Amino acid sequence: MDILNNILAGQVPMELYLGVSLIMFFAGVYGFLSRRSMLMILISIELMLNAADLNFVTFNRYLFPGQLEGFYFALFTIAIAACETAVAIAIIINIYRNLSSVEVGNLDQMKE
Amino acid sequence: MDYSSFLQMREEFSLIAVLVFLLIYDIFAGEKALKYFQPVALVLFAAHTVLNCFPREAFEVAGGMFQYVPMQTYVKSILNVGTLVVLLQAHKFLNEDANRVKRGEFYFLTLSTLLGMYFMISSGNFLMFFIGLETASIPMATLVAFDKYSRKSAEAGAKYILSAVFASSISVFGISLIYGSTGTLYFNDLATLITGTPLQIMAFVFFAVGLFFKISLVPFHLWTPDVYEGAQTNITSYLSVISKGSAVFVLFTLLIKVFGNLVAQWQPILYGLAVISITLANVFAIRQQNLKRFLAFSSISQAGYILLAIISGSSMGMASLVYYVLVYMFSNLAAFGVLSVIEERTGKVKLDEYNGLYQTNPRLSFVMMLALFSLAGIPPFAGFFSKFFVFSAAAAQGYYVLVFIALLNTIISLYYYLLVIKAMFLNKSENPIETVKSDIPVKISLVICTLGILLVGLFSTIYTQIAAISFGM
Amino acid sequence: MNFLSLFVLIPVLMMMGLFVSCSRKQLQIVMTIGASLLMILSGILTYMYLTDRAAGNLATMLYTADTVWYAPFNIHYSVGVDGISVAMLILSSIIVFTGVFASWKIDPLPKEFFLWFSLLSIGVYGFFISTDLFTMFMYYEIALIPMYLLIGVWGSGNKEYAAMKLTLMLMGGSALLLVGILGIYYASGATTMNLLEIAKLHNIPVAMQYYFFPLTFMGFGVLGAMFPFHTWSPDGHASAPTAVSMLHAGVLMKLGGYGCFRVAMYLMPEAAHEMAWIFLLLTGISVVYGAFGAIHQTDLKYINAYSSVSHCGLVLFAILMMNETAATGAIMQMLSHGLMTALFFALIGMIYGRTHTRDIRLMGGLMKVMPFLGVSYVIAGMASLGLPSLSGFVAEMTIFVGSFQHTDTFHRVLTIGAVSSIVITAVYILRVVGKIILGPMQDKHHEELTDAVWYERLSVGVLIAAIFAMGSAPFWISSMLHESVIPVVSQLIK
Amino acid sequence: MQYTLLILVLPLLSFIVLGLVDSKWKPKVAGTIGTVVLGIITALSYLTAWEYFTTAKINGVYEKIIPMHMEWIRFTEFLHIDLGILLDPISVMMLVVITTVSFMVNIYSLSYMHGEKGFQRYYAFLSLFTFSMLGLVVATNIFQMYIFWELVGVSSFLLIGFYYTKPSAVAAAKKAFIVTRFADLFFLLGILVLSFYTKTFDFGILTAEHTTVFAGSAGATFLGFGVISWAMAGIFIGGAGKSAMFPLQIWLPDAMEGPTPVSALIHAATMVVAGVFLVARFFPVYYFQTPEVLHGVAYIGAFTALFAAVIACVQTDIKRVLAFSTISQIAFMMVALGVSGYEGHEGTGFMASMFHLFTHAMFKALLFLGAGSVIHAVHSNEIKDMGGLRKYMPITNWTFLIACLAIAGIPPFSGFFSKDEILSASYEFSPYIGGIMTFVAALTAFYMFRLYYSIFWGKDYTVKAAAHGHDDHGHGHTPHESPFAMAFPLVFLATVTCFAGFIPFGKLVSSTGADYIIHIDSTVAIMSVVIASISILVATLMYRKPSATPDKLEKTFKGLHTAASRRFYIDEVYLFITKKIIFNSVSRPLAWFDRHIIDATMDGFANTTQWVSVRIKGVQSGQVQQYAYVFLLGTLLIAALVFFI
Repeated sequence: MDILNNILAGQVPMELYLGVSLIMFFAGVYGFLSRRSMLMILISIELMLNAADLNFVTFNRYLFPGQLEGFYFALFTIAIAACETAVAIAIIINIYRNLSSVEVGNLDQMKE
Repeated sequence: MDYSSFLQMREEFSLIAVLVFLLIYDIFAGEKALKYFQPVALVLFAAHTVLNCFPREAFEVAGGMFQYVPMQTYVKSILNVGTLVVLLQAHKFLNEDANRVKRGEFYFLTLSTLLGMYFMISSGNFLMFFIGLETASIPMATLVAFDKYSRKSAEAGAKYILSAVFASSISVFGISLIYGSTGTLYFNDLATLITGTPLQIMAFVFFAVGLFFKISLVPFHLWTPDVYEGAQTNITSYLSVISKGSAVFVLFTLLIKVFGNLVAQWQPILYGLAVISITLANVFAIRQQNLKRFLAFSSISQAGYILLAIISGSSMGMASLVYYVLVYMFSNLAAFGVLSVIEERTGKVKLDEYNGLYQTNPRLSFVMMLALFSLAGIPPFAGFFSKFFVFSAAAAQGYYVLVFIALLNTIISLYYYLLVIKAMFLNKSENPIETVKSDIPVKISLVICTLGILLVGLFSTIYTQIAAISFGM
Repeated sequence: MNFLSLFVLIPVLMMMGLFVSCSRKQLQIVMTIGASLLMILSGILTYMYLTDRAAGNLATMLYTADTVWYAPFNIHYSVGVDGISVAMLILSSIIVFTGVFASWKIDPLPKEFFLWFSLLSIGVYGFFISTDLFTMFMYYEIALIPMYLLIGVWGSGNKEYAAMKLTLMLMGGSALLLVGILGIYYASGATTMNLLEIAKLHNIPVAMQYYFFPLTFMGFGVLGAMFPFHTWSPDGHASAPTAVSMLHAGVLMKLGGYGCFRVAMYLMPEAAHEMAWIFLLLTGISVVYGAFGAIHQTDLKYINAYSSVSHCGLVLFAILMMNETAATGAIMQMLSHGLMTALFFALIGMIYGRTHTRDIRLMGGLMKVMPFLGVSYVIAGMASLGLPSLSGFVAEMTIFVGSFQHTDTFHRVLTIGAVSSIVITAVYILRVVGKIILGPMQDKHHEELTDAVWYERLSVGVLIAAIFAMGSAPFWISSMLHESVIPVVSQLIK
Repeated sequence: MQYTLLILVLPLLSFIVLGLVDSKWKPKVAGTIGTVVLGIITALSYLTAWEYFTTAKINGVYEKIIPMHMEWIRFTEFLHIDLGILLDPISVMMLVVITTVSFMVNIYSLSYMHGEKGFQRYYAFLSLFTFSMLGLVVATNIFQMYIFWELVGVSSFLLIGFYYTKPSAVAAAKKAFIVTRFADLFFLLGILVLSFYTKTFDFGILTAEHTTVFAGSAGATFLGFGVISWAMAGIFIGGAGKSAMFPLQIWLPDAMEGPTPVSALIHAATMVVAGVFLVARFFPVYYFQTPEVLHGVAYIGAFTALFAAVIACVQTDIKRVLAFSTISQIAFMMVALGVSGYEGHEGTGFMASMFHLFTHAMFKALLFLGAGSVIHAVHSNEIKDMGGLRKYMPITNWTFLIACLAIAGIPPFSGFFSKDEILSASYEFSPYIGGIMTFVAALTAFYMFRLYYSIFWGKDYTVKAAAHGHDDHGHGHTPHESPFAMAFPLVFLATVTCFAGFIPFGKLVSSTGADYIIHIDSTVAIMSVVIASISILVATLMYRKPSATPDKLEKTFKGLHTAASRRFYIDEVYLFITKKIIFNSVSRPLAWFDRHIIDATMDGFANTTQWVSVRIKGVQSGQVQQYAYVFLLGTLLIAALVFFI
């Protein structure tokens, strides 16, 4: 109940943020492994990256309030994630042009 | 703040200058001037390579974000030479009608990845490292998917970007945990702050797999053969040599500089990875029919051998690693060069299509043979020396069993390299690959590689130079 | 530049010469000049060596030279010779010389053949002049690899399989060897790779020797066709082209024995003492096993290959006896086996070139149509079964007498076992001689065959002369070797 | 006496020259060279013998003289092979025997081998043989002897296989070589053991009367016998192989496939007695150190003598009969050595053995040359193709008869004297041995005369030849006396045989070197002469004229006859051992083992790798999600391992 009280009092403990980020991360992993559509997979990856960002921000805010490194890292990560997504979307479009589908299972021409 | 200290990042600025110039040239030059695009680009890059091959004093920029040690000059020079060779080999490919419009992009993207690697290598901070890593890998995905009309290329691109992003997100997650446990991202500070708490070990593992992915160690290697097969051959060779070469160097520096206190953890990890990488890749390789996949597995096992140098964790290991990368670059690029020439002209990449190659293309076969012998570690070619030094570095730390396992694996690897040689020299073919004419840039590239294979081992100065500064690592 | 390096330099120049020559005639000229130069060089070397020794030069190695190569690993390019190396160099020169003539009309791709052949000889010569572990190993491997192509392209029969098998098994041996060499280097304090200096330091911990001695010995033993690692030899030799069989069986297999002696035993004497019995058993088995194996074969080359297993087993066997006489005998056996097996392979190649079969059941009475080859074959056979006045006898007797001087009964009993191989040898040699050289003609088509031509006669003649010379005047070679094995053996006795 | 070196060098040179030029010179030239060289060295040998026996006696004892000596190869501080020439009574005696017989054979062959292909080669081989045999007898040390021992073996191989296109000749040559090689193995082992304990090869040291070199081996035993006994037994086996003692006799009858003069030289007169010579050379060692081995020699000799004599009675090939007779006679010499004492009268056996060696060499060579002459005439070896030849070949007839009488032990022919000494020595040793030897002597007389009558008497020749129509050579061909080159040696040897018995042999050759006075033991002499005469008589009755008695006897003792004519199945036993056991049960499985176990193991590594490679290809599925899955698993696994290990 302490936690709930704290939350209600506006004091969210760090562990909760970390828990959320962990759940986000593994949700992303799960999504990556189970989704058929490449777009969904991309979104799952975003989840994973965001989980990491959340970690950075949380750590910075709670443990090392005197510095900005975590915030900056999160910012850069967001930017890089955007680049990644852009490139990935471009490639997915290319896939769609070639295969008329974005199902990841269809990418099996090269194996063994 | 004195920004003039930034000017010390000479290699990076020089590369950016080349990059930007080529971008502008490509965009604004007229049809006539574009004819000279490739020669200009190559000359510029060659000039960049030559100008930046002299090591300087160690320094730090931006409060330790960027750290330079002389060894990096060698590594960067190796990457430069490798890139130059790849560009030379890609010359013909880029002159084709379908690709002519894209060649500006090709150069730009390639050099961007190289720039990313520069930063990755010289980074003194995880942020810098991460930016470098991503700069090196995102354009790489577009390069892999360069041929947009080819399904294979698209598939390879998708596989690469998805795997790469997956790996880097895990890696970033690991970095975040490191940050959380230490409160800093600067390598210099981390070295003492990382003390081996469980969280840090966990973080290290998460972080390290991102690099293992880059180096393509088993079991993080599965993307490698597919991507190598799907990508255009010159890009594959770039991927296999330059990308991998920079990553192993970074792995080594990070393990020593940052995770030095976790040595008890990472040595067994690398031990296991080396064993299974070498073995599994070799076992996979013996069955490959497509030469590009074949070389992919071969490069995975080569990465395993490089781990032997890393595992030693000594300055001797560092020197042999850099040397190994150098030799590996020459050998692998020679092999890929021949491959690309033949694929370019005839579209043949299958092992049995290479039957009787010696009859029609004696010189190419000869270069290929040298390359394969060098990869297999046969004297007097350079590969023998590099392997010996790597083994020696591991043996110096008492890893005799590991060396022994690696050596037993050289037998398997020799077997599959000989399969190719057998196809070229021994087997007879009804319709062998016709005699192909290679253009001058390719010839130059192959000559460079051949000279490298033949001379790097015999002239000890190169190694001694490397070894001389590896102490200041 | 030490003049010993000429032994490596001349083949390199030969390779260059071959590279630019464009007709068979030019190739032949280049090879002849090169091979003759090597012969002359080894002659001069022998003369100088003997005069210097006679003048009282007591250094372990003569004409040493030392150039730093890879300083961080203490790798030097260091050369030097003692009696053993001199003997081996003579052997190599003779066999290279005769090999050139035996492959005078090699077809197809003569240029490539001679190129690889020269590379092979670089490895061989380099190995024997080196005193540095690294360069030794390097030359060792240089000598292995050309084999693949030489057998694969110019061989006969199941050549691809044989070539692959030979190469891979020998690489397996060199894998063991490399671990051994690294072990020696680091266990001795990582200060030098020079054989002599490591021997002088004599500081490899005994516990380490127990690991590295068997590795090194086995590594070289594979090349010396030690049981049970001999199976590359029959297939490989059977498939190889004539000159390659000659060089391989004649010289390359000697690298194994030489290495075992020079590296394994010399540097790790304590372990050698303790573990010798294991290898003695294995090599003892080789000796008898190879001989019995040869009885049953029907392919000429297989017979000879198994016989090589037996004879080379004797080399290792004698080395392990660890006394001066046996060791001297071992080196002499290397020489003698090198010469006679080269002669055998040369003759088999020539016979095969005429009859197009090596199956002894399909041949007979060849003496009638090719007396020169027939007589030479008989001489080779007689040398092999140890006829006095031919080289085999002196070598084997030195080994037997030496081995039997061992004070331990176990060793003497083993020696008795090894001695018994001389009977089995007689059986299979005479079986072959009786079958193909003597007896009635088996195949009507063989009636038209012709005898050897001049280059074949030259090749065979030189080998026979060498065999006779060694067999009838063994004293100088024996004493030359004897004083050279003393440093190694005294290390062992200590 | 430096010139003795020439005795060795000349035949060697002759071999090299003749061998190298081979068929480039005319046969006649080659033959002449060979013969002349032999003539020269025969003269030199006689000179040597003369000089030695006249000058070498010091204090009544013949000294050993070593005119030539050099170190050939050094093994250890003590052990080294020397090449040298050792002259003592027995070696000088052997020089004379060898050169004489060899010279005769050379002359004989000029005609006998006339027109044969490879005539030059034949003379080259003869020279080689002579060289080797001479080297053997003058050896100064045991290893030199072994060297020439082997060379003798190989020249025997070459000469037996002279008709190399004939499979039986090749097989015989092979057999001879391998059997003697097998025996030589024991010889070599014996040398090794001996030298290990005595640290010397030198005859001078080993056979000195009061030598101390055996002190080191005192007490060293192996399986209940002293090591020196084993060594000397091994050396004896070597000798037994060359001298065709039971059970190593099997090669000698087959060796008759060689040209007949070769049989006369090598397989009757010289090489086969090398074993006897060897035992004689080592006699002091045998006698003082290992008397039990010496007795073994006697027993084996006695058995062999009997065994061979029985077989000789039923053989139908004249050369085989002579071969078995040779075995039997050599066994006589062995027995004599085996029963011999050392000094004075005790040493009868030794002297008798040497004496018999000498006389036997002469008359056996004569017999063989005579047989050759017959074969030359009728082109067949079989008794049944002959008969009544005395009319056509008087010289051969008479010389053959003299030899037969000599071997049967009828005085005054040489065989009588030597055989009589052997018998009396045997009786002194043991009456049983003596009895056996007497019986053998009787058998000898019987089978020799069986042979003699079958060839020269019995049915008339031409009838048989006609009946035997398919024989191309024999048909319609009248046998005639041999030409001079063949007749001369016959006459010469016959002369020697007639008078050799009167040589004061005991004065020249004895176990100690001191004089030994031969005195004929009259009881033994008379008994043996009587028995021999009876045997001859029986043979005369049975074979002089065609009669049914032999057939009847053959039927009565069918089993024995068959067994004897099949040589008591010893060959079959050997064949069984070599073919069935060595070849089929050892070598074949070994080859199989090599191919299917050892080799397959090596291949197995390769195949396993291939198999694994195929099995795990599913890992590389092409599905990027699966890759990520493996990636994740790998990460977690590493994490887990780092924490838990």
